[in-house]
Amino acid sequence: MSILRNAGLVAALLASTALPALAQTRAETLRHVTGAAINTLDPNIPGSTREAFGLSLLTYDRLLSFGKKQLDGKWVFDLDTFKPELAESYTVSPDGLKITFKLRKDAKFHDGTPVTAEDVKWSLDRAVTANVLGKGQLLTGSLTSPDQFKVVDAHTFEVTLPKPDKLALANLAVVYPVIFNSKLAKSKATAEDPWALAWLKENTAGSGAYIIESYKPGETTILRRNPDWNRGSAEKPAAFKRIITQTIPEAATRANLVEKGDADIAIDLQATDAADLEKKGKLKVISTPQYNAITFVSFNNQMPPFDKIEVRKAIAAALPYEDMFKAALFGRGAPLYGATWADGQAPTGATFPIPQPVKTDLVEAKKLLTAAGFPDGFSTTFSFNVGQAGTAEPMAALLKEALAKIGIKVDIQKLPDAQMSTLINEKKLPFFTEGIVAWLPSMDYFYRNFYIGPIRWNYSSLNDAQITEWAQAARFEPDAAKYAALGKKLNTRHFELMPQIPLWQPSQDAVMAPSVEGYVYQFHRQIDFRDLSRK
Amino acid sequence: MTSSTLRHTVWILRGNPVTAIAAAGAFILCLLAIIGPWIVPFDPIASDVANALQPPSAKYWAGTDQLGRDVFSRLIVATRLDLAIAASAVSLSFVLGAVVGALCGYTGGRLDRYVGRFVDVLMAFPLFVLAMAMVAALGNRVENIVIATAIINLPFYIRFARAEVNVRRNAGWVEAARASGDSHVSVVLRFLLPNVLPAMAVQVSLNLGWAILNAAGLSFIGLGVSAPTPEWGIMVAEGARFISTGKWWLVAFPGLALMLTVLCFNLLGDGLRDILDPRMRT
Amino acid sequence: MSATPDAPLLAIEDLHVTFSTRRGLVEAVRGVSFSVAAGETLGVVGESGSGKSVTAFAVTRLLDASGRVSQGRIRFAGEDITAASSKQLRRLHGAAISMIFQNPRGALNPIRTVGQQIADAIMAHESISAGEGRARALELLKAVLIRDPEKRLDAYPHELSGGMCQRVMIAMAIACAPKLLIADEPTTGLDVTTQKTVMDLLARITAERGMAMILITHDLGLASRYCQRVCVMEQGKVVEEAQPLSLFSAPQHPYTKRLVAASPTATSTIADLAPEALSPSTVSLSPHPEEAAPAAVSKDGSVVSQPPGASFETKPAASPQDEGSAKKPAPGTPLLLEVQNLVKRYDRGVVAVNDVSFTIRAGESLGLVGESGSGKSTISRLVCRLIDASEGEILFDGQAIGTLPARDFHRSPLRKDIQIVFQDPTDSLNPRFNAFDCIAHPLRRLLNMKDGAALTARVSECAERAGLPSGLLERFPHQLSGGQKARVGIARAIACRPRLLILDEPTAALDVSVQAVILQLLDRLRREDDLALLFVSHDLNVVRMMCERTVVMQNGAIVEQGESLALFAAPQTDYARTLLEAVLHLGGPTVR
Amino acid sequence: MSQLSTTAKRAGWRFASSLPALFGVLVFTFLLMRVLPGDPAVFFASGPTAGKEEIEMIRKQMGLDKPVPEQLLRYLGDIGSGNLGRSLTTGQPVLADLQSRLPASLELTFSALLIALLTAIPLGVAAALRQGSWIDHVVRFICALGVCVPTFVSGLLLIYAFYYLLGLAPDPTGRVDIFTSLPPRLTGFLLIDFALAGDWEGWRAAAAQLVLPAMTMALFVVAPLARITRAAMLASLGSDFVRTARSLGLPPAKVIVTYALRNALLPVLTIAGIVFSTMLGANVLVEKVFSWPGVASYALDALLSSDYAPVQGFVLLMASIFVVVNLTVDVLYGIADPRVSVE
Repeated sequence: MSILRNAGLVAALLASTALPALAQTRAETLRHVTGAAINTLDPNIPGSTREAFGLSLLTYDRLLSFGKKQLDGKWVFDLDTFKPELAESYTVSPDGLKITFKLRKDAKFHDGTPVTAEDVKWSLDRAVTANVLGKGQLLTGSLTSPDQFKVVDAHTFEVTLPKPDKLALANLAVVYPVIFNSKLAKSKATAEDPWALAWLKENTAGSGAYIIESYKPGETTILRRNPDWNRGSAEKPAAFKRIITQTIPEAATRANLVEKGDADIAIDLQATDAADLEKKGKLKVISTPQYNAITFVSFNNQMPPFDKIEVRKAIAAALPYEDMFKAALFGRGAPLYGATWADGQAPTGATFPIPQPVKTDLVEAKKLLTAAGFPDGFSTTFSFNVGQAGTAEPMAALLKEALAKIGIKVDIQKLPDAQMSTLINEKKLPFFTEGIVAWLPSMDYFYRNFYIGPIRWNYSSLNDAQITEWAQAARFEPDAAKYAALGKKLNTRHFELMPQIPLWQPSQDAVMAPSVEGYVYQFHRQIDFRDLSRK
Repeated sequence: MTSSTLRHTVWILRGNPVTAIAAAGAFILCLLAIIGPWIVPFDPIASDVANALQPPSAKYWAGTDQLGRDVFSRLIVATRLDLAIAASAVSLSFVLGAVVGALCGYTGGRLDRYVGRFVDVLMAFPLFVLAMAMVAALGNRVENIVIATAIINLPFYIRFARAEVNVRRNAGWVEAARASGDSHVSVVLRFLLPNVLPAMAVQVSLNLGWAILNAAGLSFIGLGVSAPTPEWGIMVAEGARFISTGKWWLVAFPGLALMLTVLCFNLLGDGLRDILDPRMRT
Repeated sequence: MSATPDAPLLAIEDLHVTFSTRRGLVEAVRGVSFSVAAGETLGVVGESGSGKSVTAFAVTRLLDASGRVSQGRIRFAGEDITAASSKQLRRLHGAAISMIFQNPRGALNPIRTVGQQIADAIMAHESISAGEGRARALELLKAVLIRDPEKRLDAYPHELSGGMCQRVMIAMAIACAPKLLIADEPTTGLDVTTQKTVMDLLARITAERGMAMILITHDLGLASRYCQRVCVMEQGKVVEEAQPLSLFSAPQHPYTKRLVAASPTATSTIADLAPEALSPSTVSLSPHPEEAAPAAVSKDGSVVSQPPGASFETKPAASPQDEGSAKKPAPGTPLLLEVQNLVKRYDRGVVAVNDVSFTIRAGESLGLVGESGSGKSTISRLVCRLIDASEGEILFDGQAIGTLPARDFHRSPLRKDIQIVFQDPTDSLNPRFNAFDCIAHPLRRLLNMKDGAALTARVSECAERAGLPSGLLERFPHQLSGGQKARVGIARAIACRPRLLILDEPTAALDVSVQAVILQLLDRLRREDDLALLFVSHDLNVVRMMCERTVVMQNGAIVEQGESLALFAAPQTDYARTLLEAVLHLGGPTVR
Repeated sequence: MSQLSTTAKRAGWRFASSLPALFGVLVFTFLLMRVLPGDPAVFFASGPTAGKEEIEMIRKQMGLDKPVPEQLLRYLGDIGSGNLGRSLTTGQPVLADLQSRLPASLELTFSALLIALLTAIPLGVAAALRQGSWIDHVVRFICALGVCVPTFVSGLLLIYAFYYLLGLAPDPTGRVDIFTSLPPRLTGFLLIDFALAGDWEGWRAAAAQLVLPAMTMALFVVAPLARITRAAMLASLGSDFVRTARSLGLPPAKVIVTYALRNALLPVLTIAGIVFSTMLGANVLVEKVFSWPGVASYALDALLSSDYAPVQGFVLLMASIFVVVNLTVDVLYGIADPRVSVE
């Protein structure tokens, strides 16, 4: 009986998906296809997908958003400049400990309630207090406690930092600290769920550029433009009246859809399709190397035989980088191999990653392997996850072939994604390929999050006192030159230890109708539809 | 096989060219599985990225793949693995299913009820998802693909053997065997099983093709054999990625190989049925 | 062309029917000619493979796709229908010529009510409404004397007994008042009592409606009782045609003679049946073209194989009775088998055997008769210890053998003493064993004989005693004829020299001529080995010949038992009387 | 009347006797899911500092910190109260997900089965009527061909040909063109809902979307259906009652349809039932290839991310449907074949 009743309720909930007036013309609608699903409307919920993050920036506003810069002629987000979003302006105190935001007075939530400092306070408190994803992220910008957030007046808001932190502002521009309509949210909160996690997961209470019109997880999400939103670049609402995001699991089908003009934009096509579409020249293909990402071959530095530095270097000298890059990515990306470092020192320290001086040299590889005590090689397994099979499979085949030449016998293991994450977390994989992304791609952020400590993201299980020390020091180093000097030492040390072999930064291939303009590569590797317009 | 059975077989094959062709095809496949690695023009594993994604030509009869490997050579070499997977999966479920099914069919009673329940449970599963889950749980290695395929096949064999034995359990020769001093077990193993095996052989042949497809399906969703081992299912799955860019040979040739093999075994199964049970056809 | 008054209704001239098989063309009917006058009943008698049914199907052109009329003419009502189109034939079928088949239940559509089926038959030839069809169907059901016809109208075939199904079949066949009814073994498979009522009904209906009938049967008794004229067919040819009385009292053709002799009558003895079979080296009669090499039968082998000097008429009627009394065990002979209050219950409370007790002395032969469902086969399996009894006791040689469960009885030392011969010779041989292995199997299992000269010799000996030429030992069951298979089954059963042989309808599936030799064989073996027999049969004549004492069963219980001769001469119970009355005897009065 | 009631009794008995199987499926799936080496908590912990704490938090939230038997009991308890858990991949309650996706799968499977039956029965009958002729061989060949192409290949090829090259089919993006407004959801079956709403344009749009995936699925099951039809038809054409019907001069059409075919359809019905439940669960790949928002592709995604609840829910759903389909077949069989009710 209860099953039936529940079923009835659910059916009623789902019944109202009919699109009302289709007055908008096709030109004012943007149809986006993607392979993945949006699984929550609140980006803070553990388990949120990237597509859910993408959506949240359309339905919610933050205090700030990242600026943009051109990198090799392509627009990408800029970690160092900010655009006000709900904030009209902000000031940082000279000691760097206090940030004061002036809020827009005309900003309203979707239900018409004005946005106030109270809402900001509630939202940021939630991000650092509740059991949400924001907590872990914001502490990388020294934002850890509600005490740091103060309402000065209805439209003034103050953030206090224990130490000047270069990433504090940047952290306020990521997806977690979006501003909720606190009155609405609080009305949905319960004693067990004071932060209305459950309600916000399936409802929005934002002030963003788009309003959710229909949401079918794993199928379609339709967004309607919020006509009152004016936080965009030209102080006017977003260009498209309607955004349709559809989940199309088969990549080849997505390519067909875009090519036929049935879809306007896709960013997760296979490299081969993107290359093909670019060659055909009918569509606009914007390929941006993901400059905040790395694809690498990683060793478990604690697990024999990869605890031997010579073994790691031998493998680095044996990999057929060019072939791998061509076969896996069709050359679509920025290589991180084949550099020449003048004196064995990293040429720069201001950024990470930088191209590494590795190249294929089998003689050297064999020599190193012998030095490591494995003149006849050894056997190991190389793992990658099913989700990345498209690029990882050819890469692994080449790797296996190349390592066989220096006597290392490799078994290739293709693991379902969940299994791979578990094994990585338990540090049980000796040798594998993965990709990492940093939302806030500063040099120290990479080192701190991916090469230190017993955390999941320390793929190589690197445990090096110097890297730890220098990375922590760099975090709070205000002086750019000193920061770069630390970075140079870190980069050099990192290469010497060779905990992983960085391979490349794959391109994000945004394939879109020629009429679509304004695409910017964003930190969360999603499309910010507010940037887009049609010619 | 007695000479008269042989003569009968020849007679059937002559009157049934389709089966003859299928039998020849199956023979060629087995031959390829054995000698394949020695006759292929290229190393099926060795990459040659410079020659990646070449369309079929005089040099590369079926074109090259993403890593510049010769698709034709890979197809030939894959025969062994594909046939091995299918054959071992099917024979595993065949042997288990025949013995268990025969015992159930003969004794009836409690064993039959318990096994029947077990079979019910298995049958109620969405079988492909069950295979997926098992491969995911056990790890996607060849032996696990074989086990998963065997398990999802098992109910059919149990039921088949059970039914076949059940109709014969009251046959005069079964009672005669018991009157001649055979125990129940010996009646099942020495009398009933040999008699139901031919009918089951038909099932095996039909099932071989299905097992190959099943393995291919698992490959398609990423739970198949690992690269770079050549295997048709993986080749089709990989090739499917290139359909939209018109690199048809990557999917067409492995698809064709898969198709012809399955077709071969299906037609052979049909033909076997004719040979064993002439009443089914003229 | 219209029929002239005195022209026969159906005339068949030199009919040849060939089938294309994988061994090439086989001629099943080889020049058959006969005719049927309007209103006449013609019997066509023959053993299996004689071509009698093929002839019938050729007349109605309902042959399998592989068969065709290769020569000859068929005229119906003066019209040549040999080359009739399927459209013409359809007009004839049902309306002018109807057929009735063996296995009535299978001949009816299982998922259509009998009323609908009868209406279908009418509506195929007359345009009437569904309501009228139903009314006519009801009339017809009444005409075939079905009880509760209104209710039966909506019944499905499976809800009716075999006899009732045959009545429905008759109703359908006569629905459009055809002039000719072809009844192909209409009562085979029915119980004797049902057989009689169905045949009586057919005879009455054809007489009342002036229909001609061709009765195709293997049963001489049936033909003699219901037909005005009888054709005997053998090997696709008519060998003799005559009035039943003269045919059976004075058969002319050797085959007819043999057939008549082989058919058990109320007075015949074992020795009467087939004298040549007394010689153990005789190969079984094998009239079936599929079963024996065509060369052997082509020169009318049955006559040739008859030993010179043996004639049917000279068999004294008294001698078997002397033999019978001679083989009767002396009163003091110990009891070999004692069955006490045997009960067998199945699931859902079905009682197959209810409180049955009887005894068999060493060397004695006990007959067990009853109609289908009387529990006689269950008893044979109980006594053979293939299944366990629910209650009661079986003593063999004074030992209770019921204590060891049937599951384990194969280990009992008594296993070899109790053997069984099954009803269907085909079904009783493992298709994957050749004759040698079939016979050797119990020797290997029960006497632990190893392969070698001794085993080979023993198997050959058994085969020889069973009349199976040793040349056939290498053959597989499907390469043997029915009679040969029966011999293999018997050889297997006697291989271990049992003391009690259970015969479960050993000849029910055999042609009469084969039955005759098999019965003689069994009788001889019994005397040679001093075997006790439990002879289970539905054929009263056979039981009377074979057994000193007889037990009559009905519905799982014993109705009557006693000395065979006495029981058959003067049955004490109504049931036994009914059974006996239903038995058809050769040369009896013709019903018309 | 009595036939109906015995059929109902039989169905009831069958249902009751299938409950243990359902329970077995439930427990077996649960245990199988626990054996999966992937830890969902790890998979879904995606914060930049996804340390032990965060993972533990998710584990606790999912109840994975409890011993397996306790988890099983809780799970059974939940199912008893109609709660199938929540999917991590879609973030929705599994029941709601299944509810919204099942009609899509059912509609697809029904259409595919219909196409398959409409193709297979005539083919099978034709092959049986002309046994041994070229028609028979062609049918046999077509059937063999259908089963030997993996569905994901035939699906992709159909899309490539009919959508990409020829432009005949609409874009393979789900159940209905995104710009078509949906009818009010009454049954969840779009074809029915559109028809009820009287929106024939929408109906055509939905039907157009359905054709390719349904054909892909049908292609694969035509073979067993045609084969059984042929065999059953041969058996019933060779049966005594067809001979009887012929001997009575019944018109050929009546003999073939009323006598032979109706009897031949009985085994086809049984096989169709099996085919239906197999299709529903086994055509994961078709749903995936056509972006069909059905239950199978949902379960597949969940399985690959070790998302237990949807997989468990899906398997339970499939098993229940299997039971229901069997029951339906039983009941239909009981109605179609009067002999059954007696056994």
